[in-house]
Amino acid sequence: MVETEKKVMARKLGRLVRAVWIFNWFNSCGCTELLPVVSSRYDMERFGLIIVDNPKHADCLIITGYQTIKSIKRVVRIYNQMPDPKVVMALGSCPITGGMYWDSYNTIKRLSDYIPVHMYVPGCPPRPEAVFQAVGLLVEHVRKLKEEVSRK
Amino acid sequence: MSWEEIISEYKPVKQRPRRIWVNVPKEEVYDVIRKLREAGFEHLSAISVTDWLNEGVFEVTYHLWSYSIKTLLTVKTKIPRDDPVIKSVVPIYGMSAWIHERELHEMFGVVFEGNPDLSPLFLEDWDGPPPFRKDFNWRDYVREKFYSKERERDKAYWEVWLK
Amino acid sequence: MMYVLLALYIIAAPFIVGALGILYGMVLKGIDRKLTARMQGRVGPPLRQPFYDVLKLLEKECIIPENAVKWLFNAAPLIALAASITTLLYLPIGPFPPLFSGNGDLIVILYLLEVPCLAILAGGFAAGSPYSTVGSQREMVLMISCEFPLAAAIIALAWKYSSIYPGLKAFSLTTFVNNPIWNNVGVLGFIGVGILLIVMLALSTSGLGRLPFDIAEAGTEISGGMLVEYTGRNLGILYINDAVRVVVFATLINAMFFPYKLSPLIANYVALPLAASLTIDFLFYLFKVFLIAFVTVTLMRVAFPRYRVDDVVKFYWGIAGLATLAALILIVMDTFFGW
Amino acid sequence: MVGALNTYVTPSGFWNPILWLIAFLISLLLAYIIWSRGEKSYKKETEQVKPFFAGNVIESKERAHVRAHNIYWGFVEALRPYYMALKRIHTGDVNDYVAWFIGVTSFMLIIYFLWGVKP
Repeated sequence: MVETEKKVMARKLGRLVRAVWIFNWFNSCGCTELLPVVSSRYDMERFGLIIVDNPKHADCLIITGYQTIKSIKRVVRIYNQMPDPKVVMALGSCPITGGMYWDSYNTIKRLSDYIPVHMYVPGCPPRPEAVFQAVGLLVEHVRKLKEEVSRK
Repeated sequence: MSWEEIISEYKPVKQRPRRIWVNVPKEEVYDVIRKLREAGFEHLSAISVTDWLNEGVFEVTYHLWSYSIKTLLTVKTKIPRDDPVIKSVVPIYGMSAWIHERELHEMFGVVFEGNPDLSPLFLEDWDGPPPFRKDFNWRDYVREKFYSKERERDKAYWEVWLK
Repeated sequence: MMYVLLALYIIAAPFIVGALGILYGMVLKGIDRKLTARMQGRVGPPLRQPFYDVLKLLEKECIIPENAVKWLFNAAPLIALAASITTLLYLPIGPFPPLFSGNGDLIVILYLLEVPCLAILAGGFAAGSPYSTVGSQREMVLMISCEFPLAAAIIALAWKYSSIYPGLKAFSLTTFVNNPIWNNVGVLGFIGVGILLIVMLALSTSGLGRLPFDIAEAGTEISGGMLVEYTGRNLGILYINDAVRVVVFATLINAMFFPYKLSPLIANYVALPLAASLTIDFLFYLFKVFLIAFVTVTLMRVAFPRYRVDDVVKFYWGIAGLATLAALILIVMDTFFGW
Repeated sequence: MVGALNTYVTPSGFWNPILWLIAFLISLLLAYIIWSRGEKSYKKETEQVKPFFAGNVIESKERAHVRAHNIYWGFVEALRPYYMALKRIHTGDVNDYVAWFIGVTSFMLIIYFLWGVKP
């Protein structure tokens, strides 16, 4: 990466991390398991995360549950429609390796073959704490990036 | 013409107080269903197909329910497996029949004549044989389509399969 | 020389008032989100969250959809924010009279309240996406339905002033502020003005497009309504405009119904220099704006689900409309028969 | 120039349009300053500029247009008794309307002659 480009990316990600707006593509296990993340017990809003209702407002696309061949077309279109500094988080084992649908004829096996995935959160279903740890890792990565840029 | 007389000639089997099965030959099934519709069976709850591989036959079942008579009448008919063609009931029951027939066409390959649109419902751009058929070996299909021998990460799967 | 001063004043005024509106609006938005969370048993975001949101939005790509009318699509948020800031110029900020006190009355404010809605609506239509068109149509219905009680309430109060003080300008906010409405109404008038207050609070919720009446940006139904195609800095400007409008509506209601000052009360205990009394009044004004914003935005957002389009019309033309007419009759009886 | 700056005063209200316009333009400038600090670029010819349609594709611009024929559904639904009464009155043939017109005007004339303000 050219020096200035890295500095710009560090600044953009630095701002993104404090107010991540999530577009959720929750189906199958995601919807039932990931609601506590939003509700008052785990409350993701204390980190500035809110769920937005369309990809054009969102920065982070969370995909949980298996994707069929029909639905992955929509996922790719949704991913393309998101404005640029964007992050994709694959939750649960289904998007990572196909999960328990590894030998089903209708589901796709690896999400990363179709869209670039930045964070994998294993678990079938994934725990809410795992989601926060993933966001924590994103913050960690950005902090390291900023340090590296400021040191230069 | 009450519904008992309509199905009496086809020896109905009474499973339980409100469950009646009746086997109807392929040619007369359309007329029987139309008469049953007028006799009070307004609700087509489902159409399903069972694949009898060894007899080489598809068994198409129409589950009809009536609000007034409060009975579930299951009309069954057999069609040959190699060219599964049957008259569509969309003119009788309309859109509910259309959706069921569309799915059955996609999953079993049964052709419903007279159905306005038999396009795929769940499996978009599907290149394999109809998946619900008993002779469809889905393991091989998945292996070819999703897992390739060359890729490093798929080696583990191939060892499991070849063992 | 005088003109130079005048020109400087005119140029500086929007910046002062804009800064106040934007900063305090964002702080109010942060408090609103924190209180909503606390009321739902959640911890809630830090108070600085709206500033982080806007900073992030300014960093995002600003997508202009392909079949959009480019110039209108980009101009709509700017016009909306400009109109909101201009409205603040005509409103009394705490102890200070409106910066343009002699040059604009309630009718100008009434129209300036509608300009942001119209601008965003035009932007929604200009975006050319099905969701934003449906959202804009809903916003039109919302605006039509809440125009009637808003105008009726303001005219009712203005008529009251014109009948008590024939000399003063009826529609000028300074008359509203100098002689509060509650002091010179009888018993019936008191009830009438009380009804008008409740109607104005309900109107400010729909004017801001907040939860019970946010049919235009309904998140779950039409995924963002008019704001579907806005991203990046356009959305950031709309976010700021939304914050400023909270301050605008709260200041209007504060000026119309609660123009009281705290310093006279304290003055008879301890002698107050002018500066101290001004700051006390200003802080009291900020607190009143927070209270009004809390009632109209946070409470309504936590307590009510989203209404359907016809319920909104039924509420505003039915209940709020009749309530305003009843209040008008009560005020008329109060002035003529003096009960 | 100063003449234009005077405020138009009417018995109940007053307004100064030129000053209003200047203030509006300056606030527009303030909004533009904030707006210009944002990111300008976006990926022009990619999928990004397609209108959001829940992941599906809109074939043509005409399909993206939503007709406004049901925009007043809210009003008709909310004020149904009023609209039904209105519909009954609108019979469609002209002489009914003319009859209504004559009836109303004559009623107004009677009221005017009885209690109307003499010129």
